[in-house]
Amino acid sequence: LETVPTIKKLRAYAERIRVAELEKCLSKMGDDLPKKTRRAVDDLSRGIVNKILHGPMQHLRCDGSDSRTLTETLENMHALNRMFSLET
Amino acid sequence: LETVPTIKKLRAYAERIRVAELEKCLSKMGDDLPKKTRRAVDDLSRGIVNKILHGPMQHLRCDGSDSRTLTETLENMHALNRMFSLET
Amino acid sequence: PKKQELISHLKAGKNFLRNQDPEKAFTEFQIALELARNTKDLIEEKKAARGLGASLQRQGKYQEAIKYHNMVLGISKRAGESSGNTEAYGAIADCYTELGDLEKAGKFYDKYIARLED
Amino acid sequence: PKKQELISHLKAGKNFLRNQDPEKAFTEFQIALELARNTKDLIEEKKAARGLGASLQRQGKYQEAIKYHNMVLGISKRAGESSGNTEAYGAIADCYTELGDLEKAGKFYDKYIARLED
Repeated sequence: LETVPTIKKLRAYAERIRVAELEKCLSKMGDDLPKKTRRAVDDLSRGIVNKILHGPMQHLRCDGSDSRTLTETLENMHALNRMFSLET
Repeated sequence: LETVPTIKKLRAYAERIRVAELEKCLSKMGDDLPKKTRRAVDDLSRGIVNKILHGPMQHLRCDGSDSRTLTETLENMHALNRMFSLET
Repeated sequence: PKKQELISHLKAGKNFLRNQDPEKAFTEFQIALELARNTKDLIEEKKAARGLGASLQRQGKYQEAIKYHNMVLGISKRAGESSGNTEAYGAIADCYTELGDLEKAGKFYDKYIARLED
Repeated sequence: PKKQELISHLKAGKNFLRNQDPEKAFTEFQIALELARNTKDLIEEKKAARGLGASLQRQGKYQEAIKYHNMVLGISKRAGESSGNTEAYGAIADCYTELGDLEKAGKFYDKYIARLED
């Protein structure tokens, strides 16, 4: 459960990147985009973020039933906090 | 230096995701895409991946001049190996 | 014409959200929700519900935000298509985290994580 | 017409790469490189060089691959625009990693990492 706030922060971190890059992309593509294109680009941005986050997110939610898993999960959390500066 | 192969594997991991999602996106967008659009979408996919990877990559390359940094860098490496299944 | 009005309110709501004005965004999404319901447009109804949830979340009204994110899940069920569900599960979990209910947050993050690979 | 021929060879090269046929890809990119040089088209020349590097890398010819990835960096300098450089630095580092020269690989990864935020 201690890892839950990290999940929230990591999600927010990635979402900021996704939105910023998506807006950059849309501004390059001009205004009258077909809806299909707009949708495909949005799906692309979500697909990449979600698939990259899947592993780390999963490893923040090991159920902690044995101690090794719990220790590892906390180590994963600390590493993610460091690598994405999630505590500042 | 022990972390160098992890950088390579993490890059390859993210690149596989990027290419797969990009191809999905392009196939949805149809054939006669304007070059500008094609380029914007490619940049989007690279932008998201690069910006997400920046933190972890940096934390695999701390120069290890003091022992705390080296220990942490190795912990980051182990966590990344676990979270992205990079050793299999 | 109805549809165009609906879409322009959704767009206005999104712009207010982007410009850090969640109160005004909420009003726009409320009008959009009403219009979408009148025209039985499930896809736009879902977008309005998501917008309402996001607007409340930005105002720190987490309990109410959860209601609207749950509405997204309900609309998906009725529409038989699950777009936006991953995000809704994540948002509900974020709200529970803010409310300090980490147990519930964890349960919703699990649903969220299970959908990340789709 | 020249330009179209050039582009079709680049496309063919990419397709061979995608279909795990790096030898055939190499040939296509070679022709493309030649055509790009004749027409002094730096942008397409860069794409051809990158393709050649990737083709050799897939064949395990890392030393030669580095040559072409370096060519990408050289073309960027001549053209005064750095698109593709991040990727080239990363690819060169990957090659050195494969060759067991972790010291050099680290140096190129540092250049790669420094550009990830641009």
